Amino acid sequence: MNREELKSYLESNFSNCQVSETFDFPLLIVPKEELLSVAGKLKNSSETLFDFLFCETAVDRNPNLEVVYHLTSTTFRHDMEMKVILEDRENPEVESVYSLWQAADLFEDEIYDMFGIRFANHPNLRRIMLGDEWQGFPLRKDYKDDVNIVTL
Amino acid sequence: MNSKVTTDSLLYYICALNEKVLIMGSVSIIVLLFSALGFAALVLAIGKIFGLSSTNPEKGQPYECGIETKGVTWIQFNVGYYLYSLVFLVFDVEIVFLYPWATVLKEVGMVAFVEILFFTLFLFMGLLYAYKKKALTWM
Amino acid sequence: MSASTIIFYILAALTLTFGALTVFSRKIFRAAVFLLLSLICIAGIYILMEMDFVAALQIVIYVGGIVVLIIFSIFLTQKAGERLPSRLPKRLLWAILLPVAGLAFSSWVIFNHPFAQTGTAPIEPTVHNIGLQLLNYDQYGYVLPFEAVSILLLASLVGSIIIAMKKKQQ
Amino acid sequence: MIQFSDITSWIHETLSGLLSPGLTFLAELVLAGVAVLAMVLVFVVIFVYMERKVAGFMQLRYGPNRVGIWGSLQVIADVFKLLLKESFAPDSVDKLLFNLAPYLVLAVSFMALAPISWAPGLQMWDTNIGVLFISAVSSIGVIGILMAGWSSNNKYSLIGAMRSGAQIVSYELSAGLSILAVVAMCGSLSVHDIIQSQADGWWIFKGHLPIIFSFVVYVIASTAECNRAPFDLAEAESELTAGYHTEYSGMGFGIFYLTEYINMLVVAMVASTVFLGGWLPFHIYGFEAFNHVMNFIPSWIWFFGKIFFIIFLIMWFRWTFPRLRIDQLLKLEWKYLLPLSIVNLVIVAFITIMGWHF
Amino acid sequence: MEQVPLTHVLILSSTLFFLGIYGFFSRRNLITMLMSIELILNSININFVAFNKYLYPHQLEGVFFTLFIITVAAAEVSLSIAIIINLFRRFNTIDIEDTNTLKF
Amino acid sequence: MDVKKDFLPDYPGEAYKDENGKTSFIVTSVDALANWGRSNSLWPLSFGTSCCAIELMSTVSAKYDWSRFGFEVMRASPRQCDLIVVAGTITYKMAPVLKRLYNQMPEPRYVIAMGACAISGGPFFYNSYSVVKGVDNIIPVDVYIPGCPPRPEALIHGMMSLQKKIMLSKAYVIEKKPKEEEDK
Amino acid sequence: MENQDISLPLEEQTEEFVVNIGPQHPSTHGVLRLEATLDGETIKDILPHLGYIHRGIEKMTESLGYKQSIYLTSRMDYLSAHINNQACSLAVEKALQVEVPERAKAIRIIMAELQRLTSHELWWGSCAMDIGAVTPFFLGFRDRERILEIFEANTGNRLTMNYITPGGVMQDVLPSFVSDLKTLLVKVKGYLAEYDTLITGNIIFQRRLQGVGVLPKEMAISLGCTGPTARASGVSCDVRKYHPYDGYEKLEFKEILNDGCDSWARYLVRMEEMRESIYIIEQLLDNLPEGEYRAKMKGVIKLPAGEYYQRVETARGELGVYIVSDGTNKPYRMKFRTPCYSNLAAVKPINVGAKIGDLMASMATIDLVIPDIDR
Amino acid sequence: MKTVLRYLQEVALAFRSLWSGLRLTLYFFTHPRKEIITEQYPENRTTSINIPERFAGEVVLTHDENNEHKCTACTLCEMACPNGTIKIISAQVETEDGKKKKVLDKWVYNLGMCTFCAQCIDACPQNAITMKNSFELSVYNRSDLIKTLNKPGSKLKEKS
Ligand code: SF4
Ligand code: SF4
Ligand code: SF4
Repeated sequence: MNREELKSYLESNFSNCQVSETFDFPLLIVPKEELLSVAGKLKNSSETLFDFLFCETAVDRNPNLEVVYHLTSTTFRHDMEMKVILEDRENPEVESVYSLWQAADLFEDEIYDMFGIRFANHPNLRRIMLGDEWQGFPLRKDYKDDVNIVTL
Repeated sequence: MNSKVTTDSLLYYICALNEKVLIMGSVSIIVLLFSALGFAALVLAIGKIFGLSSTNPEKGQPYECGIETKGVTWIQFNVGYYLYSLVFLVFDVEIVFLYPWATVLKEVGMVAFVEILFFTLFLFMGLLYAYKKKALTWM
Repeated sequence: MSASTIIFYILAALTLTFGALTVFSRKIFRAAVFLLLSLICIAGIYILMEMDFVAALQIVIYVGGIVVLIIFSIFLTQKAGERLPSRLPKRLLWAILLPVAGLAFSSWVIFNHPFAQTGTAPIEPTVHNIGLQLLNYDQYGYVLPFEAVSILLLASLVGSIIIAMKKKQQ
Repeated sequence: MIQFSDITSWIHETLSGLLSPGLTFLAELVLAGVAVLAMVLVFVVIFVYMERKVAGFMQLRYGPNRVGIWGSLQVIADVFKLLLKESFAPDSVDKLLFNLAPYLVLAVSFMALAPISWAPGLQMWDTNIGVLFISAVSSIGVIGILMAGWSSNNKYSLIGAMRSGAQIVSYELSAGLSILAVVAMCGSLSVHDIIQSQADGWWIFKGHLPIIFSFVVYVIASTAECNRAPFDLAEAESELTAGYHTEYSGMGFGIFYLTEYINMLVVAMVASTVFLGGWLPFHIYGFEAFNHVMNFIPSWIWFFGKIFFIIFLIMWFRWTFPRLRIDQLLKLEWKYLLPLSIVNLVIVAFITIMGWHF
Repeated sequence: MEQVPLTHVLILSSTLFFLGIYGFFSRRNLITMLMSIELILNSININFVAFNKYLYPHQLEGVFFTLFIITVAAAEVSLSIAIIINLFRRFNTIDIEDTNTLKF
Repeated sequence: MDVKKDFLPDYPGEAYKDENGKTSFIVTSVDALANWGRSNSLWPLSFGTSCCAIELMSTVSAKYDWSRFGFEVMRASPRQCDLIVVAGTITYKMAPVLKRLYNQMPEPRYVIAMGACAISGGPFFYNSYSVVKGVDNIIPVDVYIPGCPPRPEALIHGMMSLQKKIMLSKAYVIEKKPKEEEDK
Repeated sequence: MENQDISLPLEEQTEEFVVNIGPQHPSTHGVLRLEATLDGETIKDILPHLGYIHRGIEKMTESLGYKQSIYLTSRMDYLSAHINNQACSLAVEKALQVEVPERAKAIRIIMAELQRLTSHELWWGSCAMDIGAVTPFFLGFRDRERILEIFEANTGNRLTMNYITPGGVMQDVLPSFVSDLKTLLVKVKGYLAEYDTLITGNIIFQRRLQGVGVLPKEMAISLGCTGPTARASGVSCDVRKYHPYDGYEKLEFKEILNDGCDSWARYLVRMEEMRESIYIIEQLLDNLPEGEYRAKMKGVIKLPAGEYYQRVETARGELGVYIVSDGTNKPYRMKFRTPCYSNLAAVKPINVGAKIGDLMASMATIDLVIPDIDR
Repeated sequence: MKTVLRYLQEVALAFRSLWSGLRLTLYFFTHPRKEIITEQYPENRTTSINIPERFAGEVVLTHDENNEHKCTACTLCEMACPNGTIKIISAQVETEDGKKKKVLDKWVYNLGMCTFCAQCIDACPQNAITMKNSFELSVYNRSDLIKTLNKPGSKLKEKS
């Protein structure tokens, strides 16, 4: 499917999600609760077959946190972007997609480390980069560290 | 004293002088042993006496890529090698028996050959058996 | 006293010391190492007695084979750094009594028995002579034991492989 | 040429002029020990230098060339450095065994030198079990390595020691069998006799294919016994950092390093004695003029030349091949070398009895 | 060597023998017991060699006995180690007391 | 080694002096011998964290070949080496490791800070929350080699500077090097 | 598949113990720490610990401008510095819709492919070194050094180049560039033949790699592996083919695939890729377009608000640059999806059950660059 | 028989592959003149060393023969530098016609932090600074790396 087709496909199939597009990809904004079912459909439906999670990251849109999934299909070679918006800044939590794409293991570890977003049912969620002693989540916009950060 | 000794050797000479007192084998071994031990002691002592030294708590800990070790090292350890040394022991004994055999092979002739044929046959059977049982497959 | 006697007594003392350390040491790996040193000293005594071949045998088989095997099995079955548990008092009593009595008795025997040298023409115990006797069918020949050894070893190899590789039972 | 006897008698006379007979004897023993020590150390220094140069040239670079002429003092500088380097036993080790291990390995590799014949008449101990003694003594070394590895209380050391234990004992078998092939042909274990039996041609030339095969097996097996690449699993740097001597520092490590090279020396000496005719010159049967020229080259040059040839072979392997995995290494021994050398020995026995060798 | 009296050699061997006996009885660990047995066997070997050397120098009987004893010792060790390993695998201990109490 | 090579930096510390207060290169021959041995046989720890480590490897490699100076014996265990070349960024997570490695080295030991990261945090000096701003905050440094990464010749130059420093310092004193602040 | 069919003669489990491999370890190529749980020499579990070289690049970009951020990317995967720079520049150009001059594009591709060559050569040397052969390491560096000479002469840096900038390249290549390259490529081909004699054909080396570290295709996809690591498992994932950039669409080249799935396949894929890179460069050399080397850009770059994702194929796999811009001169969020981070995930599944020696072999063929993982 | 043959064949093949590797290293060993590529660095530093013109080793403020530089102290380079290597310290001086004017006092450059990215050179409108291909810069003290680039007494070059 090319980009337009994919977009219309998404619009027709995922009515409770919001569909838009970014510069590069069609974008599907998924409600937090339905993440796993939507992602499972995207991965397994024979029309899309998004079997390759090539990037998963988060963006801190103060005050919301967004988790961004970039998907591609090794069969059809189409890509899309999927987003989950988390409003709870203090205790953000979202379902892990590890059961669908094993690649999520490390990606989600990193997101947890950098943004403090917890992933439910993640096999081994840990502060992979900074270590357990580290205070705060550095990639959040409100991260302050007067000791280490020398600002320009 | 061995009659094959020729005189122009430093060590032979020393031994020959004291023929009555010592057997040569032990002398040479002892000389070598002591020179080795003495050398080792000497060089280690030089390091201790003249070398610099410093202490800090981390210096005494085992090195493991710069991370503290987890758990003890002296644990019960799964050695895949144990069966090898088992088989080795048996073969070692067999080979030791081959040494006297080899020295007289020429004199004894065909009999020795026949005997060794049997001997190695058993050796081979042992090896084959070890194979069959996968004792020599490293785990 | 000549040098060789001095060496003998030194070696004997070392043998006994290491032997004692072997049985007294509470760290099993150290015990194995002391056993090794004791065996080496015994090999030294053999060399002193001009039994070079036996000495070599001692080193090759005992040191190179048996001790290595023992060390490997220590790794496999033991927390080698641990101290061994202390002895049981009941057995300890026997363990001390029996050797002391035995030693007393045997030294009495040794000192009172006249050891008479027989024979006149000594054979040099060289490898060559050993080999000749080994492959000899005469009265003093050892060809049968020689072949028997190979069978014995085969049997022990097969046996130990069977035993060692027996699967764990539930 | 200077005769050794001249020197020795001169030494003896001067000494007995100065000292009482007993002291003379002791002094001479010390002298002898120092002489052997010096000889071995010089060899080792040359080997280390050679290793670095060979490595350099094979790797398209020069190797050491700043310290001394062509870097010849490089190894000496290393020795000075190591001598003055702090050598300590970490608190976590088993101190007794940790400190004992270097002594053991060094003593063992020294003792293996006893039956070696360096030149005509220059031999310490002409025993009737010569080569057997060497292989027997060098098999003690493995215990030293196991001791070092275990007592270090370090996981890398332990794994390295075990590996090298299994490896050394395994390869001892085929090393022994390949020496046996020559022993069977010449009928003696004595180093002196083995050399003399090659007066009309080295065994590697007159022993047909089986002896050449034995030679190859011996070189492979002894490389493995010395823990040299491609069989250097005990200290496989990319896996176990520094293997069984990870925790040794300063001269403690230096002794292990030294021992590695002494072992190589012993191995090379045995190989050149048994297969390449020791200090005997190269002769071609029935080519008198040539033989005559060869006789002019002093025997020690022949012997050292052969030693360096073997050492070069071992180094050449090291700088060419990748390392084997431990199971491949053991498979190589138990599946290929051992059966083949047993068969080889039977063939050799047959040849010997039939008198087919030259 | 001749100057060392035979009795001294025998004393050495018997002391070693009884050291081994002591170890054998006082130890609970199978491997240490095995090591004690090795000591015993070695003391016997010393005896054989010494007798051969001092009393029967025209024969090689003692040497051969030593040879075969060493051989048998090797066979014995390999078997007993195999048994020890097997025991260990079954009971997870090689303490003689513990293995006694567990019924075979 | 000729210590008077003009392209090496001036040695700032106290070169040792004889009774007349004159600077002399050789006070005692033992000192000189020890220093000669040490300076010509610097075995580095095979330690590198990032980009600069590649240049370190280039220096090992055939074109630049620091084995000419006898430095090629890279030991993987700190017990056997004399020198750490800190090649690359040191983060706060790595700092204890580096410190531990340094502590586990036997005396005498030397440190070279290679590259901007090791000297000051380099490109990651500002705005980075996890980079140590210079390894001299953790361990004392003997020679600094600027560059990002320094080219292999620069590393050899740094090594020669270290040789010069060793040659000019006392052999039997562990120099107390300034340590600016404790690491985190 | 030697590992698989070994039946274990001794079934007992002895105590497991934990060995740290890294952070200072000669064969993790940096400061990766693998916490391996071993039973004897068998690996029971591997837990990678990262962050020993985590430098906070993503945070830093948020306070630097776009231009200044680009130079940070060459410190990530420093063996593919050009390609990293290229990725960032492409993302910026895409957002600003700047047309890059043809000459600049060609130079970029040449540089990128040369970079791939150097990276693979270095990998080849260090891979062989991990297996235990030292000489190849020197050969690999010798050849790499030749290419570096060209880099150095043209870009002014050997390793962490900052040559490719938004709009083109920093400065024009030297006049002798083409002729230098032509002589170089002939040499490099000869070097590749040497590699084959020394290592590829070597039986020990083959046996060390064959059947070791098997990464099945499904697992490679699921783990998100890219680059040669994935292609050796038969996953077709070459960004240069599927999302061509900078004119790769006009060039003729194959995507190297191999179905072996093991370390040996990965080795072969990389060796083939070197030849393919040479082929690509040769196509461009003969008709290097003339003209500008850099489009005119403003001094301060401001991207229009929005999200941009640009991917390129580095020597290790797919590098994605994800930029979220809020319209100011600094990126709001910049995420680098680095190939090594995903490939690292493969380390655990392919090594559990293997031996320590195999771990090194499979690590060597996955070819991780640790700062690329940690950023 | 077949298995034996295959076994031997395996052995022969293995030896062949090993020998080809050995031959290559032997070739390297025996042809040092042709193959060795080592540069003898400290000796060749005045002769054959190859440091390309463009090599970025150090930022320098170019001075001409009258000890004049072109820097107007506009601090554009300071702003362009990603990691604050440059500090431009300017001074106010009064020109003859009484106007206050900013001139360069100190061009402070921290070599220990510079990453040689050439952003400053790109940014400088006056082309006052360039990269020098020097590389022998190691020092014993970190403070030695902080340099003042304008030479003492140097002046701004007058526009001609
Ligand atoms: S100084 Fe530069 S090249 Fe060196 S580690 Fe730091 S960023 Fe990398
Ligand atoms: S160097 Fe150039 S950019 Fe920097 S202050 Fe001077 S004139 Fe301005
Ligand atoms: S080269 Fe880069 S880091 Fe150095 S001063 Fe210029 S802008 Fe700053």
